[in-house]
Amino acid sequence: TTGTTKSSTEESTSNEQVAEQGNKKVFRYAEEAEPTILDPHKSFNPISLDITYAVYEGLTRVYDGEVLPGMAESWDVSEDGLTYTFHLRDAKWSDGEPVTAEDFTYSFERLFNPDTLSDYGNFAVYFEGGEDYWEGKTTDFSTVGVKALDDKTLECKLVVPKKYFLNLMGFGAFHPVRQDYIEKYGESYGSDPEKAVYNGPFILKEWKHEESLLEVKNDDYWDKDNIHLDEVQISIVNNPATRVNMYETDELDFTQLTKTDIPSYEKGSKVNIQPNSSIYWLQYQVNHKDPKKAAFLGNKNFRKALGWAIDRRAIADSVLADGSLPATRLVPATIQGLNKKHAEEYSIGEEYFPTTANIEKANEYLDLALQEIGKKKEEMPTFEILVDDSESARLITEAIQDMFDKNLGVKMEIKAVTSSQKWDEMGNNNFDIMYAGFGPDFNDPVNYLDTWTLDGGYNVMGWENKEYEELVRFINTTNDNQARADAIDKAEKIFLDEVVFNPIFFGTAVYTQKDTVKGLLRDSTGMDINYIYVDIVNE
Amino acid sequence: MNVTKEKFRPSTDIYESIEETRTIEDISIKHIKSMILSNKIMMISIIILITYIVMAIVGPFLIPYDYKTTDLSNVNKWPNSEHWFGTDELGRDLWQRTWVGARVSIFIGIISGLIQTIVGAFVGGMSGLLGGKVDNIIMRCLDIISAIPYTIITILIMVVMGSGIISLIIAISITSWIDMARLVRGQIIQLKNLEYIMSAKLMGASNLWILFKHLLPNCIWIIIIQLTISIPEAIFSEAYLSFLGIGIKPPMASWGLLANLGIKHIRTHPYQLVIPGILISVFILAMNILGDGFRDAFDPTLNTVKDRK
Amino acid sequence: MKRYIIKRLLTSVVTIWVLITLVFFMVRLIPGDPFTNGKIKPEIVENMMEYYGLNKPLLEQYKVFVLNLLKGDLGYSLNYIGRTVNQIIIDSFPVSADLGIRALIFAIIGGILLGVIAAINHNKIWDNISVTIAIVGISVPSFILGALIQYIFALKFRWFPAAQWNSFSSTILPSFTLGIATLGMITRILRSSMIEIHNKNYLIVAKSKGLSKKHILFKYELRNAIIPVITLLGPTTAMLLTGSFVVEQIFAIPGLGRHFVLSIQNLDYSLTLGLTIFYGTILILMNLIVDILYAIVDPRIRLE
Amino acid sequence: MVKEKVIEVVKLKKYFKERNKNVLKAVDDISFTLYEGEVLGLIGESGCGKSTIARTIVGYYKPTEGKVLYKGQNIHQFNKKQLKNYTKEAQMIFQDPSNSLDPRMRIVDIVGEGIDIHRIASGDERLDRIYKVLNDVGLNRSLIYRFPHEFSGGQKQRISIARALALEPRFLICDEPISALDVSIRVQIVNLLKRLQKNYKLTYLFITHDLSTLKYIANRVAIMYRGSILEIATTEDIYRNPLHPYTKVLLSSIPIPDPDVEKNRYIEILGNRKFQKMSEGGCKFRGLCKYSKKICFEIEPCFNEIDSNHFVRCHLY
Amino acid sequence: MMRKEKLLEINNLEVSFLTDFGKVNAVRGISFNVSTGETLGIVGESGCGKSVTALSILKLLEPSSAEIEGKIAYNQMNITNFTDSEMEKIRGAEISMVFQDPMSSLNPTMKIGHQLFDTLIKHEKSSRKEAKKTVLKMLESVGINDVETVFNKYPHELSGGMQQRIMIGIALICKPKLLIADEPTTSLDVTIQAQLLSLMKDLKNKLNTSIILITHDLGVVANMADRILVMYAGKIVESGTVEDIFYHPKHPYTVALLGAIPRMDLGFNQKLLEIKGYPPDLIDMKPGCAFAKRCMYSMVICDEAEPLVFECGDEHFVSCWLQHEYSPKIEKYNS
Ligand SMILES: Nc1ncnc2c1ncn2[C@@H]1O[C@H](COP(=O)(O)OP(=O)(O)OP(=O)(O)O)[C@@H](O)[C@H]1O
Ligand SMILES: Nc1ncnc2c1ncn2[C@@H]1O[C@H](COP(=O)(O)OP(=O)(O)OP(=O)(O)O)[C@@H](O)[C@H]1O
Ligand SMILES: [Mg+2]
Ligand SMILES: [Mg+2]
Repeated sequence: TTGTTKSSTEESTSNEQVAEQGNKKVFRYAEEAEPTILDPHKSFNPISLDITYAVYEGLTRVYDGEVLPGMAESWDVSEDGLTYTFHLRDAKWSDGEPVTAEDFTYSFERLFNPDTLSDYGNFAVYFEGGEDYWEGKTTDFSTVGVKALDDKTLECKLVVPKKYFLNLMGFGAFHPVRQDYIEKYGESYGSDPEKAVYNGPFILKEWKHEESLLEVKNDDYWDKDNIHLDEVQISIVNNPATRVNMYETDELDFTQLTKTDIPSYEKGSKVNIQPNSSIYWLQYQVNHKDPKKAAFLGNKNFRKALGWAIDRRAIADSVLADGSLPATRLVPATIQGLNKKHAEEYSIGEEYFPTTANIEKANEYLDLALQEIGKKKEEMPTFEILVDDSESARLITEAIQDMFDKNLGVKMEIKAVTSSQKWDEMGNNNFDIMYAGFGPDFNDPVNYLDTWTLDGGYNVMGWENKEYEELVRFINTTNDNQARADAIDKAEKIFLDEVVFNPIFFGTAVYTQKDTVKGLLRDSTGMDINYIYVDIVNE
Repeated sequence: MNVTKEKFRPSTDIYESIEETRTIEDISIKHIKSMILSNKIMMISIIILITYIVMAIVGPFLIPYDYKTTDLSNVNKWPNSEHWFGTDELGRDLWQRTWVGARVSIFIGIISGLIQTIVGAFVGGMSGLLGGKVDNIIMRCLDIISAIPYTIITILIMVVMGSGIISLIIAISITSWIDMARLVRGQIIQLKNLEYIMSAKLMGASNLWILFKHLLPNCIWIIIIQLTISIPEAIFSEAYLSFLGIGIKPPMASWGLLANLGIKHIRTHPYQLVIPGILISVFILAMNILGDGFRDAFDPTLNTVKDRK
Repeated sequence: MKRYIIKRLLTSVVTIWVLITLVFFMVRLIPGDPFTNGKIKPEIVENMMEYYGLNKPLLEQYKVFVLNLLKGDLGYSLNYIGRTVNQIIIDSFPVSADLGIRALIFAIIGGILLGVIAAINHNKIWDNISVTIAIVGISVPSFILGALIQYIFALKFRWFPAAQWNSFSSTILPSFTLGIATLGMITRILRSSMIEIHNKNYLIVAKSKGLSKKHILFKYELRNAIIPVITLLGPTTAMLLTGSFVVEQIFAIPGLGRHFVLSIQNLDYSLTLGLTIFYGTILILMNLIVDILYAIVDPRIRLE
Repeated sequence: MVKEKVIEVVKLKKYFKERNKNVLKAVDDISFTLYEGEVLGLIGESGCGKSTIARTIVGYYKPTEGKVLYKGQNIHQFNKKQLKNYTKEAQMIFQDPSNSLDPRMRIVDIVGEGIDIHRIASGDERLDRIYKVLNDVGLNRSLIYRFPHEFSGGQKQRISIARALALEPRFLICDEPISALDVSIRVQIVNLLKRLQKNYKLTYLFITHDLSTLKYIANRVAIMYRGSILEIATTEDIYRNPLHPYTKVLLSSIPIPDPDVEKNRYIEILGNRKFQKMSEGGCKFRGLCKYSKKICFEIEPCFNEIDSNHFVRCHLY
Repeated sequence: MMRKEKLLEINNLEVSFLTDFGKVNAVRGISFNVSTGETLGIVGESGCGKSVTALSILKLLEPSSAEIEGKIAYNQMNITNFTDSEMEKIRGAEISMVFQDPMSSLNPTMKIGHQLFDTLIKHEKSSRKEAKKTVLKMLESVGINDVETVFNKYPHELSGGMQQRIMIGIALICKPKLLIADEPTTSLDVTIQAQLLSLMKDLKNKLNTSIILITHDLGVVANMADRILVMYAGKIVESGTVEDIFYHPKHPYTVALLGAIPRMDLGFNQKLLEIKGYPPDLIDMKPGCAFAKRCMYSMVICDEAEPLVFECGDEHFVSCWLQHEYSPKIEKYNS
C-alpha cells in the first residue's frame, strides 16, 4: 500500500504505486485493541494514549524521558518550585483557531471536574485549591491555581513542589480540548474523527472502529518541519501471531514480538528489546482473615523463604524468554533518577531477593519462620495464588508453584479468574497470594512507591509501616531533590525488607521494524510506540 | 437320485402345522455383534480407542517424569529418547502431560456425551412429540439458554461453586445438550406423523412408550452423529473453561490446553501442537468411525451380511 | 401459516423479555465492576458508577433499562466511552454478517456435496475420504486452523493477505476457517441422514423410472434427508452471522464476535445486554424460519 | 333381544383444507350404527372417504363436526382411563401395511406391542400369544426376529392383522385387510375373522373393495360415494336386490375368475369420468348416473328406508 | 399363428437374500419368457417371490443384500450385467413397473405432478408445458377427478386407491414396451379397476405392449392374461394359457387355489376351502417339492427329489411328480 516502504525486491511492481501515492511517507503498525475513546480526559488505556499523544499536544512534550517545549514555547518556575508560568506559542487547532491559554484553563477545569469522570482527575490535588474542587466542595474553578494571565500565558500554582511537574504537563490527561467542541459533542467527543479537534503533529482522519485508524500530518503544526511522516496507518489487530504475520507479509512496518517469534528473528538480529518499566510480583496477604494462613503469610521470614526460593533468572530467561529481567527490587532500571537513572544512582543487588534461587537460604528462612510460628511444615495449609486468565500469568505462576514445591515443599494452588474478577477479589482483599503487575504513568520512582502506601492501589491488604508512609509523604512534598532521592532509596529498602511482595521480573517490549523505519522510539513510560518523529528512508 | 416306482406311494407326512423344528433365537445382539466384528475400520477404531484409554491409564508410568515438574533448564526440547514427546515451555514432559491430559479430556467427552444423550434426547424428543404449546415453551427455553452468553454462565458457576470437577461438569452440561435436543426434535417432528407412530398410539401407547420404543430408536443415528461431532467441541471448550478457572487446575493438563499452548509454537516448536493435535484428531476420527459403525449396526435395512463373508 | 407466524412472533417477544431479564441480573452478579482496573482510584470508580446509575437498586436500574429499551435505546457502552451500543452493533454487524454469509455458503455447498458423495459411496473409499475431511473440519478448532492456514497460505505461499477485511482475497481464509466446522457437521449429518433413507421404497421407484443417480440424489433424497441439516443451520446461522471471536481475532476482522467476549470481560453491561438481545432475536428468528422450513420441506409436518 | 350398540357414528363430517383454500369434504354427514357381534362392510369408490371414517373412529383424526360414540361415550372426549380401555378394545388394521410397521422393530415386538403396552403378558406367555396369532394369520414362527422390510407385501399385511388380533380386541376396524393376500390365505383370514366373530361376538367395520369376499363376512353393507353413504342394507339385500344405481354398477363390474365369462363380458365403465366441478346440492352421483333427472341436480335426496333396514339415498325411490 | 417375438427371457433366475438367519431363497431358479404384446399373469402364494422376480428384472434389488443369478435377456440383449447407467435407459422407458405398495412408493415430499413429470422429462425430453399436459391427461385416464388439484397435492393427501392410480400413471406415462404390474389394482374399487384394466388393454392393443401382471385377483387374471404362471415358494409350479390353468389345472396347488376363490356367481353358500398348512420358510430349502407338506397327494418322492417339469399341452407345463408315469393316476379334481 505504500511506495516508500516497499522492499527492494518488489521495486519494479511498486513503481506505479509510488506515482499514485506521490511518494507519501506512511508508517503502518498495529495496536492490539481498539482505543476506548480519543478524549484526552477519558482515555486511560495505553492504546488511546498512544494515539492521543500524536494528535494532541500538551504544554510540554516528553520525548525519551526528556521534557521538550510543546504548546508552551517556554516557561518560568518560581524559586519555591510552586508557581509555573507557561508562555504559549502561536499554535493552531486543526480547524484553524488559535490555541489559547483559555483552552488550557478550560481543559484543566474539565479534567478536574468530578463530573467529567476522568481517571486522572485527582491530579487536581497537586494544584492550589484543586483538592476541594476535585472533591466537589466547591464548583468555582477560579479557586484553583490555574489561570490564564492573557491569551498566551498560563499560570499554574502548586500546593507542594513536584519534581516531575513538567513531565506531567506532557502527559495525556493534560492535553487541551476545546470548549465549543465539548459542548457540541458532549459524551461522544473523541469517539469519531470529526467529533474532535486536534492540535498535535497529526490529525485523526479516519477511524473504522475495531479495524483501523488513519492519521495524517497536521500542516498547521508548529514543528511540522520535524515531522516526516505523511500518514500513519494503525490497524487494530488483537492477536500477536497475526501481527507478526502481517509484518512478514509486508502489511506492517513495525510489530511487537512474542517470545516464540524471537528465535526466528534473532538470526537477522532485528529484535529490539526495550525494557518498559513494568514490574511483576507476587504479593502476600499479610493480614489474612484465616488465622491458620495468617500465621504463615503474616510471618516475614516465611515470605522471605518464598522470595528466596524463586529462580527469577530462570523465569526471565526460560519462561518469558523475551529479554525480561529478573527483578530484585521495586524501581526498574529505566526510571529517571536525580541525574542518571535511579537504579544506577541507588543500586540494589541481591540483598533482598536473589536472582537465582538460593535453596539453602530459603530453607533457613523457612525453618526460622516455622520456629517463630511454632508449627511443623506438615501443618502448613495449601495457599492459593490468584492470577488472571492470561496465558503468561498462568505459565509464570505454574513455574513458581513448582519452585515452591521443589525448593521448599510449600504447596500452592493456582486460582485463575478473569481480570475483572481478579480486580474484584483484590478489591475485597480476598486472596492468599496474588500475582500482579504494574506500569508507571510517568517517569519517576515515586510512581512505584505510591502504590504501596496505605491508600496505594495495590496495598489492599492494609500493610502499614509508619516510616514508609512518612518517607513517601516527604518525597511527595519536598523541593530538595537530593533529599528526595535519598528518601526514595530509603523507602524502597524498607519496603523490600518487609517482604510485602516478591518482585519477579521487569517487563520488556520486544519488537522489530522494517529497516526503512528510522527514528522510532519506544518510550519506557508514556507513549509506548512513539512514531512522531519517524522517517521512512529508502536506501 | 434315482426315481423308482416305490417312491410313488403316498406320504404320511402331511398337513404339518408349523411346529418349527429349527430353534429360533433372538439374534438382535448377535446381529449387532457380528456387524461390529465384521467392520474392519470399526474394529481398528475400537482398538485405537482402547489404546487411548490404556495409555491414559498406564502411559504416565512409562517414563520417570511427572506432568507437573518443571525443568527450566530444559524447555522446549524436541522429542528425544528421554522425553518422547519433547518438553513444553516450562520444561515439563509432554508425554506425561499428553496422557494425563487424555484422562481429563476423555472424561469430559464422556460426561458431555452422557448429558447429551440423556437430557438432550429426552427433552428434544418430548418437545417434538408433544408439540403445540409444550413444544413452543420448551424450545423457547432452549433459545434462552443458548442465547445467554456462555461466558456469563461459566463465570457465575465459577463464582458460586468455585473451581473443581463439579463446576466443570455443570459448566459443560448446561448447554451441551441443546443442539442434541434441537436435532432430535427436528427428527421427531418429521417422524411423529408416520403411520406406525399412529398405530402405536391407537394401541394405547403412552407418550413415553412411543418416545422410547419408536421415536428414539428411529433417531438413534442422529443421536450418534451429534454425539460424535460434539465431543471435540466439549474437549476444546474445556480448555476455554480452564482459562476461566473452571476447568482443571494448573498445572494439570488437558488436550485442549495442550493444543491451546501449542498453537503459539507452530513456527519454532511445531511438535508441541502437532503431537497433541494428531492425537486428538485420531481420537475423534476413531470416535466418528465407531459412531458410523454403530449407526450401521443399528440399521436393519442395511444388510452387510454379504460384506461380512 | 400467517397465524402461526404471528403467534410465534408474539411468543418471541416474551422470550426476549425473559432473556434480557435473566441476563440483566446475571451480568450484574458477576464479581467486579466495569471500571476498576488497578490504576483508577476507588473514588473515581464510585463517581462513574453513580454517573451510569449503577449504584442504584437493581430493580430501579432494571426499570430504567426496560423503559429505554422500549424506546429502542440500548444506552452507552461502558467501555467504549461515548459510543452507543446501537452504534457499535450497526458498525460491526455488517462485517460479521458478510463473513458469516460467505462462511455459510461455503459450508452449505461444501457440506452438501461432501455429504452426498459420502452417502452414495457408503463405506467405500470416497466415503472415508469425505468423512475424514469432515472430521478434520470438526475436530480442528478454529483457533488452531485459523492460525495454521494463515501461516501456510499467507506467510509461506503468499496467496492471500494475512489479515484484515478489505478485498475479496482477504475474505477467503477467514470464511474458510469459520465455515469448515459447519461444513463438517453438515457433511456428517447429511451423510447419515441420506443413508438412513437410502433403502426407502420411493427411491427404488425413482430408480425404476430410469432417473439418473444425480437426479434421484438431488430431487428425491436430499429433500427427504435435509431436515436435520436445516435444524442444525438455524442456530448455526445465528452464530455465524454474529461473528466469531476467534476468527475475528486471528484475521483482525472488525466484526461483532469479539464484543461478545470482550464486553463480558470488561463487564460492559449495556453492550453485553445489547448483544444478547441482538443475538437472541436473530436466534429466535432463525429457529422460526427452521420450523417454517420443516413444513415446507416435508408437507406432512403441520405447523402447530 | 336388544342388540348393544358398539359404535355409533352421528352426523360425522371430516373436511380437509386444501392448499388453494378449497375445502375437501372427505366425509360429509355420515351416520351409522354398529351393533355388537356385527360386521358392517363399507365399500365405495376409491377416495370416497372410507379410510377417513375409519381413522376418525379410532381417533386418528378429529372430526370437523359430529361425533363418534363407543358404547355411548364420545371417543374424542375420553379421559385417560377410558382411552386406555378403548385402545385395548378397539383395534384397527391399516390400509397401508408397510408404513404402519416400525422399520426398526422386529416382528415379535411389533406383534407383541399391544401386549406389552397393556402389560397383558410377559416372557413365555407373551411369546406363546405372539406365536398363536402369527399362526392364525399363516406366518411361520421362524420369522419373528426379522424386520418388516424383509417381508413381502402380503406378509406385512398379515403382520398388521396379527398385531391387531394379539390384543384380543372387541371391536376391529379393518381397512382393506386382505387386499394383498392370495386367495387361499384370504380365505383363511376370513374364516378366522368369522370364527372370532362367532365365538367372541367381535364387531367389525370391514372396509374393502373385494365384494366377493365381503359377501362371506359382512352382515350389513354400506355403499359410499364421495363422502356420503348412498345405500345401507343387509348383505343379502345388497347383493340380491341392489337399489341405488351406483350399487348396481359396482356389483356388475366385479371380475369373474373365469376366462370365458370374463373375456366375453361387457364391462360397464362409468359414464364420462371427466371431472366436473359440481355445484353444491343435488345428488352426488348424478354426473355418472344414467337415470339422472332434473331433480337430481337440484335437491340432495334424503335417506329413505325402502325395505326394513334397507336405506337408500336416491330420487328413484 | 405367427411366432411371436420374445421380448423378455428369463433363464434360471435365482434370488437369495443374505440375512443373519441364513440365506433366504426367495426365487429358486425360474425360467419364463414374455412375447411382444402378450399378457403374462403371475399368481401364487403370498411371499412366494413374485415381487422379487419383478424387481430383479429391473435390477432394483439392493446388491448388498440380494444375490441374483441367472440370465435375463430383454429384446435379445443380455441385461444381466448391465450397469446402473445402462439400465437407466431401459427403466421407465422400455420396461416400467407398478409397485405393489403405493403408499410407501411415492416420494412424500414431492408433488404428485412432479413425480409423473420426472420420467417424461427424462425419457421423452419434452418441454415442461407439454409434459404437464401429458401428465394431466394421464391422471385423467387413471380415473383421477380434479386433476389440476391433484397435480399439486402431496401423496399423504390422497387416499390409498388414488396413490395406487398415481403409481399406475407413473408406469404408463412413457408408454413402455413391457409393463410389470405388481398387484396394480388391490385398493381400487371394481369400477375404477375395470377402467384401468381397459386402459392397459388399450395400451396393449395399440402399442403392442407386453404386460406382466402379478395379482391375487384371479378375476383380473381371467380377464387380462394370455398366459399364467403359478408360483409357489420361489418356483414356477405350473404355467400355461389361461384356459389351461383355469379349466385344466394340473398341479395340486393350482387346484387348491382355484378352489379357494370366492365367487360372486356361485351364490351365498359356496364353501371356501383353505389350503391347510403353511408355506415353507424359505431359508436353506431342502430338496423336494416345497408344496409336499400341504399336498393331499404327496408321495414319498415328493420329499426327496425336486419334481421334474412335465409338458402337458402346447404351452402347458407343470412341475409335479403326479405327472410322472409311475405316479398312481388320481381321479382328478372335480372342475
Ligand atoms: N430383503 C429381504 N430379506 C430377506 N427376505 C426377503 C427380503 N425381501 C423379500 N424377502 C422374502 O422373499 C420372499 C418373497 O418375497 P416377495 O416380495 O417376492 O413375495 P410376493 O410373491 O411378492 O408376495 P406378496 O404377494 O405377499 O407380495 C418372501 O418370503 C420374503 O420374506
Ligand atoms: N391428510 C389428508 N389431507 C388432505 N386430504 C386428505 C387427507 N387424507 C385423505 N384426504 C382426502 O380425502 C378423501 C378421502 O380419502 P380416504 O383415504 O378416506 O379414501 P378411501 O375411501 O379410503 O379411498 P381408498 O379406497 O382409495 O383408500 C380423498 O379425496 C383424499 O384425497
Ligand atoms: Mg382408504
Ligand atoms: Mg409382492
